[in-house]
Amino acid sequence: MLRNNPTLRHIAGRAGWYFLTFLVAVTINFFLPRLGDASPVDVLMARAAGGGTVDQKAQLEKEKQFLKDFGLVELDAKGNVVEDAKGRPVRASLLSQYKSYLFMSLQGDLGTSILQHPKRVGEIISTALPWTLGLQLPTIVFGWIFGNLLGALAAYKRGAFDNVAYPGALLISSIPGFCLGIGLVFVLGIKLDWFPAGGGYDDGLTPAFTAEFLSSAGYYYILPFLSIFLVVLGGQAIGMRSMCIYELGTDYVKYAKLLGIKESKILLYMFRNAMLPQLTGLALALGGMVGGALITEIIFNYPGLGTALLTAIQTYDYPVITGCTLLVTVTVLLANFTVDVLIGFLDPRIRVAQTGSK
Amino acid sequence: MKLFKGLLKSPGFLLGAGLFLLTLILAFVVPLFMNVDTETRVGLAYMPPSAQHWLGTDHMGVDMLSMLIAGLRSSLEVGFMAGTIATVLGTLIGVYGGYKGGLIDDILTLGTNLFLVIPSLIVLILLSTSLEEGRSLFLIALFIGCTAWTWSARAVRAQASSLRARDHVNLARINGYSTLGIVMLHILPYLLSYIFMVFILQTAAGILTEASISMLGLGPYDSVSLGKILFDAKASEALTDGAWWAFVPAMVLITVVVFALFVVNTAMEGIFNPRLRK
Amino acid sequence: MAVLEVEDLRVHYLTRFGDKIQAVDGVTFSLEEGEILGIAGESGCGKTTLVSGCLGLYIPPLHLTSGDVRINGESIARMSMDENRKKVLGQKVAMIPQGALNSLNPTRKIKDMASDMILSHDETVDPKTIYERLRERFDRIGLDSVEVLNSYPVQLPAGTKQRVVIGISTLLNPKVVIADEPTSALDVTTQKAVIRLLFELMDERIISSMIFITHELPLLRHVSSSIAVMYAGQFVEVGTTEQVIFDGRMPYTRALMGSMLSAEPGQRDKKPFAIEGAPPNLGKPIRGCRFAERCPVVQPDCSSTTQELRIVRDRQVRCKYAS
Amino acid sequence: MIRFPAVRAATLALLTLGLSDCRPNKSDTSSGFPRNETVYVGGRQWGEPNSFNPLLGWQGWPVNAMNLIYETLFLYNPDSGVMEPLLGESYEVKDDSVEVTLQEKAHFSDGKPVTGYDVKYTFELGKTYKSVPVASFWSYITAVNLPEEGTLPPGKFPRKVVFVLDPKHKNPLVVLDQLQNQRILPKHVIEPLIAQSNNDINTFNNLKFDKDPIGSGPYRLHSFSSEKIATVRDDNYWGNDVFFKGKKAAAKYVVHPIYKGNEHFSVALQQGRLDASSTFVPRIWLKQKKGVHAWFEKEPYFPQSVIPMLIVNVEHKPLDDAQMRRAIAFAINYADIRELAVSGYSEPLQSGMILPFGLESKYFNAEDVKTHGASVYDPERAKATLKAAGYQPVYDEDGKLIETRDAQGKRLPTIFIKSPAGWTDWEQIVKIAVRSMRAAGIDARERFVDASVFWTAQNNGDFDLLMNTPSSEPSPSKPWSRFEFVLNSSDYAPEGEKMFKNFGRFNNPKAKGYEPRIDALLRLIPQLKADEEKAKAYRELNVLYMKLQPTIPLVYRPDQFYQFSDRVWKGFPNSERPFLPPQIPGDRLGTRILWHITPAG
Repeated sequence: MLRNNPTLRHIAGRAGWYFLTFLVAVTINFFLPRLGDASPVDVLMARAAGGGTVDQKAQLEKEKQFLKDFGLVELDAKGNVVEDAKGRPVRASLLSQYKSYLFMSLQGDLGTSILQHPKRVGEIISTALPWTLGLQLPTIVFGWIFGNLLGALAAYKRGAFDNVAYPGALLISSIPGFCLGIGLVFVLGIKLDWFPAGGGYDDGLTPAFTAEFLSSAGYYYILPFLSIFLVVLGGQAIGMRSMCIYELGTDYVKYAKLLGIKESKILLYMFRNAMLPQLTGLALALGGMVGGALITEIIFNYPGLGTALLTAIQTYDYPVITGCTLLVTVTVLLANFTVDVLIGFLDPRIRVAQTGSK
Repeated sequence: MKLFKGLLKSPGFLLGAGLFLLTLILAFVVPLFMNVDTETRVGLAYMPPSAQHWLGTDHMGVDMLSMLIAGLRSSLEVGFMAGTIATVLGTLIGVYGGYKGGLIDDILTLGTNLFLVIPSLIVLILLSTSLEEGRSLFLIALFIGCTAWTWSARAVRAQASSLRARDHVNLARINGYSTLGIVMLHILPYLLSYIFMVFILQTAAGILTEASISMLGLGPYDSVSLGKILFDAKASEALTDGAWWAFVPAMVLITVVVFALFVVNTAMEGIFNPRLRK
Repeated sequence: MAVLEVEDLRVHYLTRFGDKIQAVDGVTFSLEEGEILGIAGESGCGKTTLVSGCLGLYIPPLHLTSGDVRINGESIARMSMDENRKKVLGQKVAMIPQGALNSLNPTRKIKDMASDMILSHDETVDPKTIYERLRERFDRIGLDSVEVLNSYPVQLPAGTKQRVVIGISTLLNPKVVIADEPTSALDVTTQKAVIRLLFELMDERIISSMIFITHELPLLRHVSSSIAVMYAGQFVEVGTTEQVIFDGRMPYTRALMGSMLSAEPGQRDKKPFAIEGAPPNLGKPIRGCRFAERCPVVQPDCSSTTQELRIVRDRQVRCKYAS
Repeated sequence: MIRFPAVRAATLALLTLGLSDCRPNKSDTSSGFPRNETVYVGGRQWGEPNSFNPLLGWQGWPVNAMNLIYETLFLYNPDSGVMEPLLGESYEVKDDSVEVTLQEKAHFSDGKPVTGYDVKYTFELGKTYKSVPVASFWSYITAVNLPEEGTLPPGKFPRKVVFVLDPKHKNPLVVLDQLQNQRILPKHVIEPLIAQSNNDINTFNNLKFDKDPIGSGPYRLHSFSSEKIATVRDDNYWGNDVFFKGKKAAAKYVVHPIYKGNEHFSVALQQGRLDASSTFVPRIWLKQKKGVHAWFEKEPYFPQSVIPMLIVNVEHKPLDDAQMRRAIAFAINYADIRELAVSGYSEPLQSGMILPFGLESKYFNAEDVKTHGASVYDPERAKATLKAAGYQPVYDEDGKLIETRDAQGKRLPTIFIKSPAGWTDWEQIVKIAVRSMRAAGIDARERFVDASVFWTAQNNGDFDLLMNTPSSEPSPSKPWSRFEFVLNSSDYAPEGEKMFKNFGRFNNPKAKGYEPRIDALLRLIPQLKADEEKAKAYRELNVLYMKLQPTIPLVYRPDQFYQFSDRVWKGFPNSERPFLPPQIPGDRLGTRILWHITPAG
C-alpha cells in the first residue's frame, strides 16, 4: 500500500519525523523546568506557615511529608523516606522522576499540581483552556482571513487604497500587542469607561447559558479581541499583499489575460496561489496561542491558560509547567503536520517535490 | 550596486532608515549632551511633565525622560545582540542544511522544529530563572537569540536549497570545492541581501520579545528597558491614576523602532525581489 | 480578402510624470487570409507594443493615439476592455506568449485552465462538450490528450507545455495568431517542432493567418511569406521574405542581417546590438531619419528631412537614398 | 460592525466548552448576585481556588481568611488588645494552663452543637498528624483536657477546655495566638472522613470540601470558579442571637473575585465593583474622590503593625561585623522608602523592633532609641562608622563606587539583597536601599529571584541580605513574636540546612560571642504578667537588638491593608468610627462589619 502510493509514503515519513520531534520535545519539557535549584515545596511551606509560631521539628516533619507526597524523594522498600547521615530526606533522581512521569502521562495522567495541591493538572488545564481557545482561536482565524482579504485587495487595487491600507497595516502590525492592549484599557476602559477594564464577564454573574451572561461575556470580549485581532490582521495583510503582487507579475497571469479569461477567474488563480504559503503562517500562529495568551490575559485580567502557566513557572510548579508545555507541543505539532499534508494536497508543485513523482 | 542606489531612491527605505536613525540618536547620542540619570530621585511619584522634567517622573520619582532614553538604549542593545545571534546561528544551520539536504538536513530541521514546538517564550523564562544571573540584560539577549534562530534557519534554508541546483554551484561541486567552500563562496554571497533582511526582522523580534518578557515582570533586573517601564507603569497603577506620561512615550518608542525596522525591511524586499519592484 | 487591417496606428505610453512616449508611430499593414507576416527588429523597437495595439488591448499606461485596427472589416481599436476580452482576445486574435514554460497556472489542471478559457467567452457550453472538444483538439495537435489534460503543468516536459500553450491559445479557432518570440526560450529542435505545429494548424484551417514576431531575422526565412522590419516605432522596410533577407535596401535591414551572419557562435547572444549606438528616445519628436545617427552610410541631410515609406524595387523602404 | 458576529460566535463557542468552568451549588439556580445584596471583597485569594479542606495549610478563601465558614475560639482586636469571644465565651491564663469556656448556643451549619469534643479533636489532630498546621502548637502544650468529661448528665456536653502548658516550653502567649488562629472543626464530619481515607492524612488532603462544607460560621460556600469564590449567608447562624440581638448579616452574598494583579483590584474598587480589599493601593488620596477610603483620611492612612526588614546573614562577610550592620542602618534613606515605596503609609521609622505607637508603645523607650539606635538616615555617620571599623570605599574617576575594602585592603564581596521578583513594592524598597548603601560607600546590589528560589534561599540562609516581614499576622503575642522570629537561635542550623525563623543565623549558641541573655529573655517574657516587668525585659532586649543590629528595619506597614468603597455599602469602620479594627469583611474581626453596613442610597 505505502510502497506504491508516494503521497501516503511521504505523509508517513513526515509523521515519523514529527513523532520523533514530539518525543524529544516531551523530554525537554520535562527536564527544562527541573534544571534550576528552586523548590516548589519551599513555596508551599512558606504559604502553609501562616499564623502561629513555627516550630523547627514540626516544619521539617511537614516538609518531609510534602516531598514524599509529590514523589520528590527516594523511598525504601517499605515506602519510607530514605534519609542521609544528617537525617535529611534524599531527593529522588530526575531520571526516576522522568520514568514515573512518562508512565503516568501514557495513561493520560498529568499528575497533581504542587502549589495548588490537591488540584490535578488536567483539571487546571481543562478549566483554563476554554477561555484561552475562546479568545485566541477566533481572533487568529478571523485576523488571518480578513488580513489575507485586505492584503489581496490592496495588491490588486494598488493606487489610493493600497497607499492607505499598506502603511496602515504596517503600522498596526508593528504595534506590540501589549502596547495596543494597554492603550485600549487606558482609553476605552479607564478614561472613557465604555468597556470593562478587565475580566472575562461581569463579577455579578456565574457562567451559564443565559442571555444576560452571554451578552456580558461578549461585551468583556471586545477589547482583548481587538488587541490581538488588529495585530494579526496587519501582519497577515502585509504578507499576503507582497505574495499577491508577486503572483500578479507572473507569466501565467499575463497569459490568462491575453486568453481573455475572466478577471474574476484570474483573481481566483492569484488569490489561491498566494494563499498557499500563508497557510504555514496560520499554523505557526495557532501554535503560538498559549504563549501569546499570557500577556493579553494579564493586561485584561482575562481568564485562561496563560496565567495558570505563568504562576506555575514563577513558583516552579513542575507538573503544571510540564502539562501546559506538553499541550502546546501537541497543538503546534498537529497544526504544522496538518499544514504539511494539506499544502501537499493543495499545491501540485510541492507534492511533486515531496513525492518525487513526475 | 545598482540595487543599493535603488534603495536610496525608495521613499519607504528612507523613511524607515530615517526613523531608525532618530531612535539611535536618541539612545546613543543624546546622552552625550544631556545628563541621563535613572538613579537619583528628583521628586515624588508620577509628577506630571514640567519645565525641568519634560516627561514628568516615574513611580520612583525618577526623571521619566532619562528612564526612556536608558530604556530605549538597552532595548536596542538587546535587539541587536539577539538579532545578530539569531541571524548567524540561523544562517549557518539553514544554509548548511539547505545545501546538504538529506539526513543532515532532516536532523537540522528536527532541531529547528523543536524550538518552534516548545514555545520560546516559556523556554526563555525557564532558562532565565534557572540561572542566578539569568536575568541580566546580556543573558536575556543571549537567550532570545538562542530561541529565535530557528525562524531564520527555516527562512534561509528554503533559499539555500533553491540555490542548490544552480549551475554555478554544480560547477563548483564538479571542480571539487569543499562543502564549506561552496557554502561560503557560492551560496552565502547570493543570500547576503536576504540575510540582512532576516537580521532586521530578528532585531525587531528581539526588541519585542524582551519587551514581552519584561511586561510579565521577568525583565532584566540590572537595567531599565522599555518593557520594564511599561510593566512598572502598569503595576504601580499609572493607568488608573491617569499618569499617561509613564507609559505612552514608552509605547510610542517601541512602536516607532519596530515600525522603522519593518518599513526598511519591506522597502528592501521591494528592491531585491524584482517581482515586487514595479 | 484582408483578415487584419492596421491603418496608420499610433500608440503611446503615458509615464507617471505625464511624458508621452510614442512607441508605435504610424504603422499601416494588412494581413491576408493564409499569410504569415514576420515582424523583426531590435528589442525595444515597439514590436510588443504593436502586438497589444493589434489586439486592441490598451491597458494604461498604454493609450491609442490615432489610427484604427480592423478584423474582417470590424474595428476593434476602440472597444471597451470587457467587450474586447469577450469578442476579440483568444476569439478573433490569439497570442502565443514568450515564456510558454511559466504561462500555465501551476496549481490548475490543464483541462481546467482550458475550460476557464472557453467558458470566459461563452458560459453556455456544458462541461461534457468542453471536455470532448479539448480531447479532440489535443489529440489533433499530437498530445496524449487524456494524460495531458488531467495533469498539472509541473508534471509536463517543456516541449509538451509549449504545445499545450499553442493548443489552448488556438482553441477557439482565432482568425489571427500572433506569436511573440514563441521560440526564444527553446532549444533548436523544439523550435522547429513548434513552428511545424503552427504550420499544421494553418494547413488544417484552424487558424487562418499569423504574425510572427522575433528579433532574429534569419529565423523568419523558413517561416514567413513577407517581412516587416521595425525600427523606433515605425516600419522601415516591408517586402517578401527573400527581398528583405537577401536584398535589404534599408541600411538598418542590412545592418540587422549583417550583424547576424557575421556573428560566430561565441557572441551569438550579443546580436543584434552589434549595431553601433542605441535607438532614439521616443519621448520627444524626432526630425529626419530616425536611424541617421547610427547609419553607416549617413548623408548630411538625413537628420534634417523626414523620411516616408517609398516604393523601391517593388517593396517599401523608409530611406531617401535607398535605390 | 463586522466583528460582532465574530464576538458572538466566539463567546458561544467558548461557553459550550467553558461551562465545565463553573460549579454553582446545585441547590441554588440563580445565575447572578444582585449587587445590593452582595459584598465584594478582594486581596485574600490569588489564583484559582484549589481546595476548601480546613486541614490543608493553603486553602482558598474563605477558609484561609478566618470566620466566614470556619470559626476560631476568640477574635484578637489589635486596637484594644482584647481577645473578644467567638466560639469561646471566656478564657483564663493560669500558671501551667490556659482554660477556655465555650459558648452555649454555638452550633454548626448542620445544627449540631460546637462542643469541647470538637475543640479537643481539632487540636489533637496536630498531635497525630505532623503535616497539619496546628502540629507546631504541640511543642508548647502537652495535653488538651475536658475536665467536665464523665461528670455530665446525658444530653449535656463539655464546655470547659484546658490547654496544659509544656513546662519545658512554658509560653502562654503562643497558646493565646493559637486560640485566635485555629479554626474549630466539626468532629462528627472530619473523623469519619479521615477514617474513610484509612487514617492517611494525605489521602484526606485530597478531599476538597467544595460542596457546602460544614462549619459554624455565618456564611456557607455557594460556588466557585477560577474567576471568583462566592459564599451565601446562613440565616440560622448561631451568632446572630449571641452577638447581634437576632439581627442577620446585611449582605446575602460575600463574593471574592480573583484578579490577576493588585491594579485590577484597585480599578474595581474605584469603579464600585469591589467594596473592600486588603491589597496595596498606591496613592490612595487620588482615589478618595472616587469613593475609595482607607482607615485614616490622611497620612499615614493605615494603622501600622509590622516591620518589613532586611534579614542579615550574620555569617557572611562583611555582615558578621555589627559595625557594618549599623553602618548600613545609618546609610539607608528611610524617608525615600516611606514616600516612594509605600506611598507614605508609614510613621517615620524609629530604631529597634518595638513600635513607638499603638499597644506596643508602652514598651517603647525614647532614650534607648536615641542612645543606641542606628535606624536613622545619616550618611555622614554611616561613612564615619565604616571608617572607624576600617572599611574604605573605592571610587572610579567619575565618582562611581567600584568596591569596598576591609582594613587589610582586601576587596569585600558585593552584598546582594534578595527579594522575590515581581513583588513591586519590595523591589522598590530594595532599589532605594541599594541606592543609599552605595551612596554611603557600601558595595551592594539587588538580586530579584523567583518566589520558589527565594523561599529556598531564605530557609537555607543562602543570602547576604533578604527582604522579610517577621510575624506578619495580628496576634496577642506582639512584640514578643517579632523578636522571637528574628533572634531565637535555639534551633540553630548551619547554612545549607533549613531554619524556619532567625534565617540570619544570628547568635549561634556554639559560636564565641554568643549572647545567652537574648534567648533567656525570649523564654522569660511570655511568662511575665506585670506590665512593668515586661517593659523592663523588652527594654533590655531592644537595647541588645539595637547594639547588635542583627537585622535592618526599613519601614512600618499594616499587617493587612484596608480599603473600602462607600458607593454601594455604607457604614464601614474607620478612624472616626473605630467600632471594629481595620480588617476586611470575612477576615477575622472584619467579618462583623457585615452586620453593621447598610446599602448606600
